[in-house]
Amino acid sequence: MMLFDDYLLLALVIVTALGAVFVRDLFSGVLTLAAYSFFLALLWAGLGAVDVAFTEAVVGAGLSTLFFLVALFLTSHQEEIRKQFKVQMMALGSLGILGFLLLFGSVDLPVVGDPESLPSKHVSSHYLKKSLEETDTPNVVTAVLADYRGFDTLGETTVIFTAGIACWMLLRRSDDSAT
Amino acid sequence: MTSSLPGFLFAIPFFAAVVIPVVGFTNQKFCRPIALGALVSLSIVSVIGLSEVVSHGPLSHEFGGWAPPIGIEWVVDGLSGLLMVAISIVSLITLVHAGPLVEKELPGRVIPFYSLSLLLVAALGGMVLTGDLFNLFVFLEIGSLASYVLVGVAGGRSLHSAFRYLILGTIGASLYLLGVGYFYAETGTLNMADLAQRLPEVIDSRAVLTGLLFIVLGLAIKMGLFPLHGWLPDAYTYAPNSCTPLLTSVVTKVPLYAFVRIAFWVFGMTTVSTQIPILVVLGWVGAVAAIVGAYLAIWQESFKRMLAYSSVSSMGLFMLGFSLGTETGFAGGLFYVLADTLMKATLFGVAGAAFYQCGASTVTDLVRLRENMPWVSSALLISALSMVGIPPTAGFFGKWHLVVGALEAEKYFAVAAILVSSMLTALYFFRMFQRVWAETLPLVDPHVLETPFPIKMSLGVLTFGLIALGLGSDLVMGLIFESAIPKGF
Amino acid sequence: MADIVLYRPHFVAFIILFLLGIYIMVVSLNLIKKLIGMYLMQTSIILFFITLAVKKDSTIPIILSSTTAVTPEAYANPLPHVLMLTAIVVGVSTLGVSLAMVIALYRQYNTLEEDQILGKMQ
Amino acid sequence: MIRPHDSVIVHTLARVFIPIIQLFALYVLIHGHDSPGGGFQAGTLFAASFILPVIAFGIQGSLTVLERRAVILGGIGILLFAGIGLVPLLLGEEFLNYGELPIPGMEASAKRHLGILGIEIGVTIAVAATAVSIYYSLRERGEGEGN
Repeated sequence: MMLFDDYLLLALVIVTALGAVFVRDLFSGVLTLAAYSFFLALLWAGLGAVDVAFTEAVVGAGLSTLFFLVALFLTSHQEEIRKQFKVQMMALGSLGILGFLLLFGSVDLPVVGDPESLPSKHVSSHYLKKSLEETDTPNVVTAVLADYRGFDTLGETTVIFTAGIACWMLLRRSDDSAT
Repeated sequence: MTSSLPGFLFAIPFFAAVVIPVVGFTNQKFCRPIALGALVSLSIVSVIGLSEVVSHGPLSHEFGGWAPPIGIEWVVDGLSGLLMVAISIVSLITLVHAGPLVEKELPGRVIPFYSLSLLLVAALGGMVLTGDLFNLFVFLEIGSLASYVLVGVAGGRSLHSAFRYLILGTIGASLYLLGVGYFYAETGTLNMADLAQRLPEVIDSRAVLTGLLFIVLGLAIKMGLFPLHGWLPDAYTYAPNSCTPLLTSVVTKVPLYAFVRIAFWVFGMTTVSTQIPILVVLGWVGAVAAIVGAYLAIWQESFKRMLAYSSVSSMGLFMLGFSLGTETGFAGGLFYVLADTLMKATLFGVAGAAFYQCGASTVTDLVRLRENMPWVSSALLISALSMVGIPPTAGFFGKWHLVVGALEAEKYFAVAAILVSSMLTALYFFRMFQRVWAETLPLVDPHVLETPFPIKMSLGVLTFGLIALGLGSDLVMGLIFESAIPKGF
Repeated sequence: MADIVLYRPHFVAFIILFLLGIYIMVVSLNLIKKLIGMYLMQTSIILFFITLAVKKDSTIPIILSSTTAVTPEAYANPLPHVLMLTAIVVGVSTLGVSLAMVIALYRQYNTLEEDQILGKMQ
Repeated sequence: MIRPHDSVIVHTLARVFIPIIQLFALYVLIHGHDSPGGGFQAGTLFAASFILPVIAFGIQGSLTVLERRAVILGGIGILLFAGIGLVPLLLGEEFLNYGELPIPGMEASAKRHLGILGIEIGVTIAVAATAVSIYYSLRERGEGEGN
């Protein structure tokens, strides 16, 4: 899996991420973010996570971008240009600590692609071996999502429902006379 | 022992929360009875659950019928049962209290208010009862989304503070998720009990250390532990009065519970005090938080902001208690969590009632309570005595056990921190009462409303609860010692 | 250090995206920019989890033949995929709520810059 | 502000794409068992098929009551999901244990297969309706402004 196209996609992902952050025009930023999502979806398809890639393409690149664009249409497009760019030392310092922790911990993480690593063996091998027999579902991701960890999925659907109620509560004022 | 009871602990508030908007669509009047009915039955079921735990040991529920490392399980044991009882009862009382306020403050948004409050209760229950790290993250996010919106719904400053809360809260949740990822990478499991068995083999791994640090950091943001409490004062000050009692009494306690569960049950006492000594650090952080929070509270003019800083101080005391490393300290910390849940619900309830009736929001304004609102001012008096730690209120016994625990552990800085923070607390409440009772009344507004019955009743019940918890502290401490203490002390 | 860059390119990308996201969330004064940072941070964590699921020479976790015994080494680990499906949905829900807050703030203060909002509050 | 686009190309393409998207969403939903996809993806695609005409043609008149309260349909989707899970709990088994659903003459694995399909339908309804509702909430303007 450690192919050339992985490096290429990772580079593209980082470049688009930087672009989305440093473009002044927020429209361009959001559209660059959509491109970023698509590159991520490609990356994940390449890494074998087809369901995640599909969801990222549909939800990340589609729905999130749509929400961003609607918000931009209703507000303003342009980020304020500030003369003096202040570097926040506190923020940079805490980022340095975080980055150090990430690098410090990374040494003992399993190597990418190692089939003998613990996450690939313990619980997940049960899912791979048994899901067809126990749930009659060839797509193991669906079996785990909807059955073995179906309760998480109920929680996840509830998260979206909570967001729906939340947006209703925050933004709709004039119409709530359903008595 | 497997049981279907934890399943009902999830199903009751969840179904009520989803049914409320569907039913409220036809008639808005149904919302409040459904919400209160659900919380009453939730309280009854959780009390039954706790009594079952005391008599028969922990109850577990395997969702989907899959045994733990494969599926997700919920566990009611002494600690989670106790917290579940506290959450369900306190949220019931605070929603009773919110009834008159919400119709005045949030007209036209009654349906989403009740729905979100119940989703919040369901999520807090889920975080308390779950035995799975990722499931905890999902419920953390449901609860967080609900509380961001309940903070921000009043618009203006409240909305801005809610946005900051959202940004910091999302960083906290992401750090937590990242920590879970590190644990998963090292052990291949997400179940807490399974993780507790597998962690000792890889405890020297740097990834486990980093993962634990990320989880503690993420949860510390969520619980508003000093110095990561940046979102807390504004959010508590500007949140609508109908939401603050629920938000301030339970929402920050549950991430604290998650930390306690991970540190003492998944890692175990010996690991977090010797191999990865985070307890030492957190003890000092707690001591500083207790003093600094109380000190900052003295200088606040707004009553709710003063209470917000006193929450920062209380969070420091809990952390101090849990990190003492003795049974008494742990039990005292837990008892103080329960007491503080009641105290914060009472105090913010008083703040809401005062603003509702006579527009009082600053400490000086509280003078108007004196003549017109005997219920509200006596609730204020008793909860303030409890905050300071005067017997026979619950706050006194909480602090007493904390001090005893600190003396047993021979950690004199902790004793000093508890005493100093109590003195500072006494100072700001004394200053408040001096203004309320010693100053002359500016002008009595004859048009002050009669305190609505739900507010009177809920404040009365909370105040009674504070004294009852104090008088029955031996019983509760016995329960804690018997079934809610982790192994390894 | 050099080892990490050479052998763990995904991890390096994850660190860059994660830190960039948090930095923008905390430091940027534009509310939409903050949310772009939030999106980067959330997706970077997904990247971290997905790399845990990779196995060399494996295929996607869909088991087509029911007769032969399944060798887990031949399929990618499905569990992180499931967790990250949840995380993506959680992310988009948080984004929806936060954009609703941004729109509501814009209605009241007519700006997306945090310092100007704070100024108008005084 | 968002206005309906008056280009012929946009209108025609929108008319062509809406049924295709819905058909694809159904395919994704039903084939979630043995190919990538499932409730969330299908729900988002359905939501897209309802949002696309709003972008292309604009909203005719004001929103209908149902459009304002699409989130209720989301609630019904979740109730379908959780209701399937509640049946085994009321029968004394575990929440969401589809293997114990009271369907006579079926093996546990077949029941689980069916249960997965059922909850995926619930998820699809919930996600589609809620996403549409969030979209409407976001684009609705403040009081008095109307559309």
